[in-house]
Amino acid sequence: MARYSAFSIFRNALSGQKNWQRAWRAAEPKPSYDVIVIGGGGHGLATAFYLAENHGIRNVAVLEKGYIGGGNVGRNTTVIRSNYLLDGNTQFYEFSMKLWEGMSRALNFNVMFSQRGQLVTAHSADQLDGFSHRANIMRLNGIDADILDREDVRHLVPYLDFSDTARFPIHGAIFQGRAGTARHDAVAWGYARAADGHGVDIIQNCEVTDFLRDGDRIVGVETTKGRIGAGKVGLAVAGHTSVLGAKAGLELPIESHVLQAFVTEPLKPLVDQVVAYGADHFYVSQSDKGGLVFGGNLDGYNSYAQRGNLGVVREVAEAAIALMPCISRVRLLRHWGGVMDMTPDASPIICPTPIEGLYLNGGWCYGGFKATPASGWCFAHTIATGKPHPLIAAYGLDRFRTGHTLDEAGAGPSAWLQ
Amino acid sequence: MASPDFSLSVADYPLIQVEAWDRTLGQFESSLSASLGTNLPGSVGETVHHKGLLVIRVAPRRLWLALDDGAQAPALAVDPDLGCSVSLDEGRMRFRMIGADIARVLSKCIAVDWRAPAAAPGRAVLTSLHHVPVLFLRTGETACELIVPRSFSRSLSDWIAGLN
Amino acid sequence: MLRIECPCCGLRDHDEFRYGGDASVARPAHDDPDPEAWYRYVYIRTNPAGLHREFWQHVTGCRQWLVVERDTRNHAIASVDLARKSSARKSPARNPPA
Amino acid sequence: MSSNHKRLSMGGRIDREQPLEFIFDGRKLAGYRGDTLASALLANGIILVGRSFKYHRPRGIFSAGPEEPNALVTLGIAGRRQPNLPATTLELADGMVVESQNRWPSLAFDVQSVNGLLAPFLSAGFYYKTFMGPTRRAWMFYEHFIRKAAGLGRAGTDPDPDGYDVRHAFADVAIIGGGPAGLSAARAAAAAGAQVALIEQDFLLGGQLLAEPSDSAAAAWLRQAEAELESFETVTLMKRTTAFGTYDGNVIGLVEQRDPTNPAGEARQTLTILRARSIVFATGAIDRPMVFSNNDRPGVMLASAARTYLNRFAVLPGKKIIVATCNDGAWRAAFDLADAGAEVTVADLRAAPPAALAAEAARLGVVVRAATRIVDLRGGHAVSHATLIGPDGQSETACDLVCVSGGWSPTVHLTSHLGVKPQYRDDIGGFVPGAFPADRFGAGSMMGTYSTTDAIENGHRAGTEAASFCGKSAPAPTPTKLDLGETAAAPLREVLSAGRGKAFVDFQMDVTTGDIELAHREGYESVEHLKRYTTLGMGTDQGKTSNFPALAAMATLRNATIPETGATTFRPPYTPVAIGALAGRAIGHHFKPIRRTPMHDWHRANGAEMLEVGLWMRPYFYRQSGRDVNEAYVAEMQNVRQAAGLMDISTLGKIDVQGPDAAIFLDRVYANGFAKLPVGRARYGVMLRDDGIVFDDGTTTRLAENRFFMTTSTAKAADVLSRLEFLLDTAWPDLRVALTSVSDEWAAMSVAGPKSRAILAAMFPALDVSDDALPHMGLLESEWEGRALRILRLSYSGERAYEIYVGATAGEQLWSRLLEAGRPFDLKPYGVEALGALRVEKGHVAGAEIDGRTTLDDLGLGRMAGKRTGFVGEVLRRRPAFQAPDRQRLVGLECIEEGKRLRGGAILFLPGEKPYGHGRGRVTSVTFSPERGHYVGLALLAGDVATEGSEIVAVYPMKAETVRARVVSPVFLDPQGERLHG
Repeated sequence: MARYSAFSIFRNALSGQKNWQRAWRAAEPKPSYDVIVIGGGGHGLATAFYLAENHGIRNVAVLEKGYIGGGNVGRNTTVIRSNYLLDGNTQFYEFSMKLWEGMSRALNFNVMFSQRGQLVTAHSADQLDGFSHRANIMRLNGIDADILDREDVRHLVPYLDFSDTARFPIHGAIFQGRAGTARHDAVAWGYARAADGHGVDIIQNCEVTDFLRDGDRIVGVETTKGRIGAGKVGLAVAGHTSVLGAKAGLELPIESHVLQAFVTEPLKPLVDQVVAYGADHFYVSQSDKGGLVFGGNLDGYNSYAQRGNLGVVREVAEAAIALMPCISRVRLLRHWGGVMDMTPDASPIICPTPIEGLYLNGGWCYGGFKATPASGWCFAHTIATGKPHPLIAAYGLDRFRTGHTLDEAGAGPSAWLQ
Repeated sequence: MASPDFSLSVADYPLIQVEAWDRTLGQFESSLSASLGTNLPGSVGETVHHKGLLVIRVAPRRLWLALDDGAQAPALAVDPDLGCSVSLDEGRMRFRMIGADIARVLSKCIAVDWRAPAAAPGRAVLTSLHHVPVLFLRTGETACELIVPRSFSRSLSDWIAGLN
Repeated sequence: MLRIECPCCGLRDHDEFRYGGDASVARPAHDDPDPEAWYRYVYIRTNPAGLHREFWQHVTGCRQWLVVERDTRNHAIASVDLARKSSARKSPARNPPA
Repeated sequence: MSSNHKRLSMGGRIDREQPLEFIFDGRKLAGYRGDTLASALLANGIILVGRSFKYHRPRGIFSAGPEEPNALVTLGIAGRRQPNLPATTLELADGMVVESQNRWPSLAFDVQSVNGLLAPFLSAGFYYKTFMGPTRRAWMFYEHFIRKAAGLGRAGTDPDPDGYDVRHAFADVAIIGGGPAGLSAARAAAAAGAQVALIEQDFLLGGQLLAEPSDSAAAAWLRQAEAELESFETVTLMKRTTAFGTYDGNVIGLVEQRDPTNPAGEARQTLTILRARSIVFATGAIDRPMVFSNNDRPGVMLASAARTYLNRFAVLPGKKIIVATCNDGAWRAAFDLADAGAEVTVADLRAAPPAALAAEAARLGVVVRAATRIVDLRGGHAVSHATLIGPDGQSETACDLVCVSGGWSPTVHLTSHLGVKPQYRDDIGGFVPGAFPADRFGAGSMMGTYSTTDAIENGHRAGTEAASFCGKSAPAPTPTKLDLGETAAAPLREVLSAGRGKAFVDFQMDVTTGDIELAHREGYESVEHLKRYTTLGMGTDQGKTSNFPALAAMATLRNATIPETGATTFRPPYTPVAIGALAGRAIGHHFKPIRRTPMHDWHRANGAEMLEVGLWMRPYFYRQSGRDVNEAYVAEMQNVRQAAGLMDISTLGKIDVQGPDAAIFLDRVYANGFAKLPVGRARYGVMLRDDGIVFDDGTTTRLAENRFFMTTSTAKAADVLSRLEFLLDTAWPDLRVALTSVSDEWAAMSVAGPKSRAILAAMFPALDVSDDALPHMGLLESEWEGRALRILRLSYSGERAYEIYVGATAGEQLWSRLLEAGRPFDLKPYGVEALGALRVEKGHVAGAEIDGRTTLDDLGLGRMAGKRTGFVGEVLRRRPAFQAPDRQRLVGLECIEEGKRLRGGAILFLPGEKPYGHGRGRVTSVTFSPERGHYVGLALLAGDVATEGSEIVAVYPMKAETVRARVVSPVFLDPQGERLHG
């Protein structure tokens, strides 16, 4: 795998770009592998990379029913942060943040991780107290966090609504400087290229239609490209976890919901940080190409349709203007949807399943993109060793029976309220 | 379009709500219509106007009784085995809206098709204005009423006034 | 907007309604002591990519809870029924302890 | 350069009596009513109008519609500044101020055009392969410059001075597209008796007919069709309106531009949410560009666009014109241009173009070169020469306008917004809509039939079918014929090899055939990878002219068919939509409606600092109590403890619960029992969720055997009502219970303090408010000024207190009379902050403790449920996690360090423990306690260390503060409740 660098660009420029090689081989399935990872999104590809990189397991295939990066990793609003409150979440997302900070060099692929900071506005003293509690927990776990008062926010983000017609005046904000955004496609392609470099087969247009069993042990999969045997099978299919889980006989506390994302026309630099509105569901950042990328709430009903409805588009637009009135004239260029695998406590499920040979990585709700590296790292460890990685010990499937739920928002067991 | 030909007036709107239990709807309604001296609206959205009293069906087993200004309240005794009643004479206000441009102004408030049979004079539509539940009563060719919760009434009347 | 045909109020945008989630999970009787029955009712979902029986309440209208059958792949609604009518058909007899 | 020198003296659909002045890059120019900015610029001989996104190459006007990739301008100044507008769809208005964009210092001389020289280093995706070092945060350095270079126009940061409206509309049949097919469909549907909405994005109806000469049969047909539609009262013509998206339930999102000829009254833009029972899509087709070296020179234009500028706007864009095509349609542009006096050469790929066309060409002096195509163009700020390859080799021809047409691409975008993928048809070499459901129909060139005769016929049939779907099927007279002699198209299905220079596929995003080859070489072969790797189709035109050629190029590289290569997904909006238009009037104070209590005006007039609490406005504190909230709440608290305070509690959720089974119902929904509550008594109740976690709390009073008055928290009022209705409708339909929200029926105020009873007696001399008649948790019903009056002896503050409920219309009157009656007893109003402090002193839990993660036992309320069964949440509240010894339980904390204070959100550690991780618990609510003289607080602390009397350390890293505190009972005040019972 030729290394990417400024020199490689210079050398290839002189030869008319003729000598660039494929980023990943157009692999066809072998009869069997040590490990099959189902799902060619960020988590599946990262898992394959870390199986090879950390555990030396290279006889691995990633099976993707469409094209890699076509699922949620290619549809999200690219925000990366580690400002989680609960014991179990705080440590996991900070570990992911640390992996983000070294990702471009680890993969030799510029994922453009831009640490411009993320702030969430507070609109009452009580809300600011709640943010202070979160900031205290972050600081006590070695994570950078700041509490800003109204004037600090006005200095940092002057175009927000500080007028007296603001429906929910800004009282302050919580800020994490190391948070930011990354180029989502580059994460999928970067992990794919690096995994391929370790010998992992990345097989596109290969849909898993059933599981092969020996007794009650999973020993491979049936696909649109024929049978493929496997010592272990890892599920990393996000929104379609229930569909594949059912084929394996898994009963899961997951509902698939559509979360919309939006991008505006490309503009000269306007928004520097990731700015989230604490009085309603809205957050925005500006991509390097100049488009304002923003999102809001779930549409609020089960859906696999990867598209949302006009009601939510309007609610997000209303919240956008409530936070930053100057966005009013900026024009929406495109809106689409991802399929969020929502769990009753909005925390993920990564664990060996009760079915021998089958491992589960799902339940990512809103938090999937920022968790990509840590999810891959820990899922690879869990598959390689058969035991959950310490960082994901809290993410077992049995937590709902025992009551050890991790409900960050306290919204309760209705997936659409998370 | 110059400023629209349209007027809005606001007043209190006292109501009485009556509701039947699931299995005693028939009996309840026959005794109610007897004591009111009129038949009752058949389905949700229908209204009956009789001697200063407007009867509106707002749910399969729930009716609202509204008195015209100055009309006499009917003596109303509900048999507790058949259903119940609750006085709602403080919590709502009436926006009376009249004018040639009423349809266009209203189209910026609620999602009701002014031309549809369901919104014809004498009909009631339970819907929402900026996520606030309101009752739309079509009262004439270019006239209607919006019955809104008291705590939201000033905010909604400001919204409508802003449309001028 | 999803357009839901409320049996009482007619065709309405879905943001006049409140979603109530999966209607195919049978709620245990109010005095059912079996933790497994409550665990399955509160947490386990089939979450089909296809026809899904679900609850909606017409909160800004007649306030009735409805049971809607909708295809989660393209949002096409196959049927809408008053919850009272459809639930009356099967009252939640107490499940025998597992 | 005299203005309008390229304007023909006759013809066009412009109003020569209404000249309009506008400014472009500081130059004063003129056009006419009926011009677009693009036609006016062309009329004034302006070819160079923009600079491309990456290489900053000079660009000219390429189309005459929303598919324009090049001519993007910034309109207006200061707050009205609007970047990235296509000049081709901007209706000219008097006094317009327009600037070109993405160039510095000027269009003619743009410093960043140096990027053109760096082009070899700026191939697709170069930024993925570098900028990774030398330090970990290197990207932050490079990104700064990349962001500055990226982006087209600049948005302003001041709020938008213009207003927008959102409107709801309904129709039986919605027809999208006002061309021949759409007009014919509208006529048929209206004649059948349907309510019709005809939507057209242009300010004129006609679609492709507007490219026909303004004195032709087509123009006559158009005039007649429009007049006929205006005669139908049931047809709503919506011009200047773009259907930007179709959504579930045949909901269509429309944006209406304000008519610049009479701007008064209407908002700048109106979002119309149109709910249609059936839709006819007649959105036409877009001319397909041809790909060859330097095909992006200013002066290269789609053939249909050139014909539109000539016949609609009476502008002859060039004198020496080459029309490069592979089908018959473009020949008619050549004939009209020649007719207008230009020297025209037609280069047709086909070896033998139809004889009739060759004959007409000869008649008009048009030079025809068969089996010939353009391979390269020359020219700086405007095209000057074209290199052609034909049977007799390569030759160069001078030209000042090049018209290209590779056949038609149907505009299928709106039909695929609901996920039905377009289908490829090899016979027309293009994508047509996928299968239509029963309530959707299509007609015209969008369906791949490119003749006007077919468009009119199919439109008529589609309109009739759409109307009959809505049950309207009166017979419609057959439409008037119009035959423009169009013949079959032979579309371009692949991208032919071009000359040495850059051959552009996506003009706006500067994507060349070389970039597509690179993407293929590196494995980014799926059409979605191609798009994301090269940024093809990500511009403001969303690839309207580039999608097909790119697909064709990739299919050739993969030697796959076009359908095998796939098609990208079309997403709303069809053309960009201002976010302001989506929000309408829900901005500023109207972002969310405001709820006001009956005493709202009194509070504002009497020094209350108001606070947003959900949608409500509530008094936070009264300014006369102190300079700021911290000073005020202590004063207000002390007045309640020592004399009496009056608090507006009208925001509480209030539910009337009636019915023979009401008591059984309450027994099931509350964790504590209610069936045996005596009539005339109230009880504090807690509701759990099905998972055993606390949902909400409040007091419920038994008014009669089968009637209760339930109050809920302000925040959860709507959720509780819906939840209770859910249980009745879906789980327990046999229970005869009626629930009614009565939140707005009652004004409610709490008078609390030692002197509260005296005040009550002074206020209501006729009522017996003695402790016997009105004991703690007792109810007294009466009347006041002719309205219902209820007095409930309930206390949240821990003092003797009475909640007074009166009909909302009498709320303010009772409130002010009560304050007057209470003046001798020092009765003063108090706000939300003081109430919060009072309840902390009394150990009452509130939102900070009921945070959606705590159980009854966590909050020290386990005894309320005791051994009861059969209530919501009963079973799952016994799950192992909730019984764990280190489960965090409610405790009281007392600050024991002189001069320090406790804070909400502090994390608790045992003395000596290293402050790292999540600690043993946290402080949830605090207050200064005048009673105790120091700060006290409620906290959730791990049960195994929560022994009363022990010491704990509260760590608050955000203020680098560590405070020692003692664990005590959460009830700091009057644990025996003597003040309540008195």
